[in-house]
Amino acid sequence: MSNLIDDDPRIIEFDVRTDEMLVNMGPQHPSTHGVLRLVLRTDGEIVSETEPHIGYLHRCAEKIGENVSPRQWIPYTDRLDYLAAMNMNLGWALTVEKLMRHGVGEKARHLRVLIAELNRIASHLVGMGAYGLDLGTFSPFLYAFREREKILDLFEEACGARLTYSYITVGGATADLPSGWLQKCEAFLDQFEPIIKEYHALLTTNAIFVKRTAGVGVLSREMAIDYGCSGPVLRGSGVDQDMRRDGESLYTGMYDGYAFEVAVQKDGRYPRDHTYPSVPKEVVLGDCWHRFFVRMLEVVQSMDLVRQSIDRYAACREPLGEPLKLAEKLPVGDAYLETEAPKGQMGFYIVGNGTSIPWRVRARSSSFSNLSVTHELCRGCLIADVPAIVGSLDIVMGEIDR
Amino acid sequence: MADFLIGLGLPGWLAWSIAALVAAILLLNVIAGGALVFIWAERKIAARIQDRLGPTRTGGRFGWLQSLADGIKLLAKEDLMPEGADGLLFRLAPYVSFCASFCAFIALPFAFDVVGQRLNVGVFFVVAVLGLEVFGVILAGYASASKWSLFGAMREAAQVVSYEVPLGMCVVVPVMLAGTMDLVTIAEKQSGWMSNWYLFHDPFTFVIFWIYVTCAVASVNRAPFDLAEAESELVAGFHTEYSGLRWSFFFMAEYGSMFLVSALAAVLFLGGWNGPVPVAQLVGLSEGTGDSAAYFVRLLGLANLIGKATFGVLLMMWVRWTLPRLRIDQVMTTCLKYCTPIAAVMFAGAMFWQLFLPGGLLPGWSRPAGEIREGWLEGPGGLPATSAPAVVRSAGVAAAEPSDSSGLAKRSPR
Amino acid sequence: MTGMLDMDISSMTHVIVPALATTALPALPMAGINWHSVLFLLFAGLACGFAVGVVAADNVVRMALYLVFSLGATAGLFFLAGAEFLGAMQLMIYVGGTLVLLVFGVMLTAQAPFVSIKPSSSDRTLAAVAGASLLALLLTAAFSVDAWMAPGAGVVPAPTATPLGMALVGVRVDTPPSGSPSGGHAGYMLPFEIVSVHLLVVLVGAAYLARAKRRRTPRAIDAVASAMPVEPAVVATAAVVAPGRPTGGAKSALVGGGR
Amino acid sequence: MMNVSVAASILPSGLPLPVSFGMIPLFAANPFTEPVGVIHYLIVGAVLFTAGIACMTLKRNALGILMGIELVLNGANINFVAFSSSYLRAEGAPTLGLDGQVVALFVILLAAAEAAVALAITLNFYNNHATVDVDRADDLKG
Repeated sequence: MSNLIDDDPRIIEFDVRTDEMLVNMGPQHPSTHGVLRLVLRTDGEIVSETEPHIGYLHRCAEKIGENVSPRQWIPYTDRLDYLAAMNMNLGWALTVEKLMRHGVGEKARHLRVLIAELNRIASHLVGMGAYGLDLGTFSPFLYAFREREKILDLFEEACGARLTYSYITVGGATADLPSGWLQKCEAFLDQFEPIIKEYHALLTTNAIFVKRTAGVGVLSREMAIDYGCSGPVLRGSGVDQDMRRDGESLYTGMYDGYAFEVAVQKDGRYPRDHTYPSVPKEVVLGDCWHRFFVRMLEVVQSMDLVRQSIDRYAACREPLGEPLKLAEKLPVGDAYLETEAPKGQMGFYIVGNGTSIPWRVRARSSSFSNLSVTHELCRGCLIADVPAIVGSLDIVMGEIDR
Repeated sequence: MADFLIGLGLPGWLAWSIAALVAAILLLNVIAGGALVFIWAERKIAARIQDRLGPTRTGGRFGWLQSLADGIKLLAKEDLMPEGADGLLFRLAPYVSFCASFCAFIALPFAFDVVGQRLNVGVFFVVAVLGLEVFGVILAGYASASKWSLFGAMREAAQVVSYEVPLGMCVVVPVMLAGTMDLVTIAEKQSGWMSNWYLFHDPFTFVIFWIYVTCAVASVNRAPFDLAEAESELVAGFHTEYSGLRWSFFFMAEYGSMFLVSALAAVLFLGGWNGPVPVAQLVGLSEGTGDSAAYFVRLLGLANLIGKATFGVLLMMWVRWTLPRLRIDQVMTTCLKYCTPIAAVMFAGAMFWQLFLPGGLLPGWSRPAGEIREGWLEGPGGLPATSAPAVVRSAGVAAAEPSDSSGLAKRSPR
Repeated sequence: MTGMLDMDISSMTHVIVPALATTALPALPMAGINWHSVLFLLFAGLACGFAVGVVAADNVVRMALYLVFSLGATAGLFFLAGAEFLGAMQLMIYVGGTLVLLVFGVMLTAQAPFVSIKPSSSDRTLAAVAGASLLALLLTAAFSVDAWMAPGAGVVPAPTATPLGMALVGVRVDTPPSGSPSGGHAGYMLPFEIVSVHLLVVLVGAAYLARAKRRRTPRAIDAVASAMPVEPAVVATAAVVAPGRPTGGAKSALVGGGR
Repeated sequence: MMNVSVAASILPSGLPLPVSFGMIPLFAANPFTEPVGVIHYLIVGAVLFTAGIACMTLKRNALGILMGIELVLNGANINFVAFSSSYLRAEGAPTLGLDGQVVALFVILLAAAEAAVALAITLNFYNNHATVDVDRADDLKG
């Protein structure tokens, strides 16, 4: 009898069909990072359509960029990706220096690598802690913030601020590192090394965490490239691409002489997986777990980079270069440079017209394109998976809404 | 109690009603006091797990007045009701779920004779009433007129109803071992050394205990199974719209049933009021007599049971702050694909163990397992041999020795 | 207060009288108030009151709630009559199982227009007359037999859990042996097995039946659902409004987010 | 008992009643002290049964009818329990004994099965016709 029903094309058979509902998740939802509003079309528990609504955090940063000189725009770059402000400053500073063809001394170069990688560690720690929150466990969040506080203390000593630093400016940095800072940074790295294993025990190899993330929100290589994803989201899908190695010569020049491998799974193996727990078997390349694991690898990678930059920075004797003058005239022309921010490729574009005020300023946000993937990933998943997927993309609304 | 009041010259019925009310108030205070302590304990344990201090300012160094502060805050908070809410159901829901968890405390034996009401169907009654808590949740979810709370309510209802199946199976094993559903008799049978506890009776019961713990955590909606108030997805599940006193009733119901479920585990598997070492028997005191020594022994028994139940609750808190949350379908698969089959196999195993190895492997298990099944059948092996006409206690005789299987109570080694 | 609360006070004092647990109380209640009768009145009042409530209520969710309290009070009546295993069974299977199933059904179908379908007043009077006459018929029948009129003798019933269990597996322990191995009345082994198999078959059938098998031609509800763009600028018609109250949360969510 | 008096007034006085209602000895005395007999349970059972029948006739919502059925079954259960309890009967009066309770047990079990099937039908009906109003279920009408 049952095959009669199956053969009859007119009858579609599936579970009890409740009525479709339009459900609002956000903008004040506790799990979306910042003010993101997701409109979900759900049928019972199954999500059939996701539409992110953004713009709640828009502050016209780029329009203001057309009224202030490049150095005065540095504080606005802090507030784009407020979790990795140093990397944003670095991106803007490099773009302006590219426009003005103004080189930077060795000491400033190594200082910039040191500070940028330290800020990447802090940003990934927040990403890891908040992701634990999305999946329901509260403790990793506090462990992550405990370590991040120590990094913020170091930054506070260096530039006086804990979140929006405006430390790296066009032509170097506002001030040199205080004496004894390098030893403190070294001490932090030494005590941070063993703690990474705690995070793996808490989350990466936790059976329930693996169950909630393995095979959820699988982003294929082609879709990742098509949607312009970048950073850990791209590398989580197995695409071997890192701006610090594949970027423009001006940016990769900062990193020459540094030994580092891109944290991506090549032919089934991660570069440094000997010190890391093995990849669980039910994990699929490109799912939430891999994006999380890539971020954890990058934290260790950044620690190596910081150690190397400390040695090189200490070796340079000459004083730090003077930053650009406020009223410096900008040459006519434009410049666009992409850097590897913790969330992905952060591009800055400037058009000079001979005066000291740029004619046009534009920031290309990595989280913006990463967020565009949510509809593809959340289709057909359960409501409980939506925060898991959005959390694994690690988006920051400041950067998206600018 | 009632005789004491009759002695004071109160009319009979007034004495009895006062005695009943005093017993009810005492039980209510078990939940209220428990909730007070557990709120404070949860904050402290969560703090310790997260490498911080927890409340330290309210009431002295350890912040033990924190629960009182919470209580006052909840009392002072305004009881909001959403505009589209269904008035009657919205107000009724917290009381329904609180009554359900309070109701089950009646049959729980705290010490030898310290029990609200000695029910012959004690275990069955407790499990039945625990199932009623789901009504409060469904009503709350439906009445607060918001999609999110409805999601939370439907999820929780599905979870609690489906976890009752394995919970029921796990509860039946100790009932089978003791031969009766009367909680007091089950606890009495586990008196003596720790080896007499049903936990160590046979390997199957040991596994059943851990399945019971899982299902209990799930049916009380705690830790990895707390779908209903999954902050990350459903804001706060079914009690999103509640605030103030109504919300605290849901809170009390949760802590009440947490304590109840772990106390039930203590009675069924961990020997109820019998401590690991039978101090009272070694010293020669007995619970049966009415003198002050018996009072002290019962107090010791009370401490034992509350200690075990508190250990269970602390275990739930510890699990809550370390593990992430499971998804609704994973919760269902763990129930249907793991808990229920394993419980069924272990139940069958315990049954055959009871049949073929009544004496058990442990030498300490002296009692002949073919106990009198509540005094109904006195066949040779105790098991109702179908061939030999079973000598039956006629209904009349039973009337004289009413409900408790006193045959057992008096003979147990005291 | 809710039926549940009264029930727990009752189950505290109800068995004091019939079960005579520990204290040596005389079988019959002491002079003065007969607690068994007081509690019976309480539960009977609750059961009948909420049963009439079920008939009177229009909102289907309230009907379900009143039914829960009515059957809860009935469980209390079972306890009072000494059938404590049956009372616990009623609580667990009937109220905790069947009615939860019913409430699930109510939740799934309680869309706004169907929550309270008011019967016309003529139906109400017709039902009232039919009900009253049926009740009168039953009561006359009940009063006609004198044996039933006598008040209870207060013979304390023995605990029923184990005898019931034994009866279900075929060994009648509660009636005096009359030679036959099963002791007089036949046990209930066969019906017990038949009911268990029956339950399995019915539930599997119900699960299969509940799976929605719909025709390819879309229903009215599909047309509206698919026509509506995800951007909720257009207020959806009632058919697709989320389950819940006709007004309140669901509607505001659809009428544009920024409000 | 309210219903009894209502019934008495509605019935045309001319009808030869088998028994006059004035003869109710039950609650002449103080209801709180008289022990409870079988008749009290029968009254409650009758009221529940009647409420069930009225609910089934009155409700247009399929689930309302289902609730009516539940009430009817419970009315029957109460009678079974009343006759099986030795506490309610006079000394030595023949009681149903355990059989009454076993039958009530089977009623509860089968009511669960019946409710499951009825709900499945209702949901199926709801999914196919987008309504649970039984008055609109007239596809088979001529």
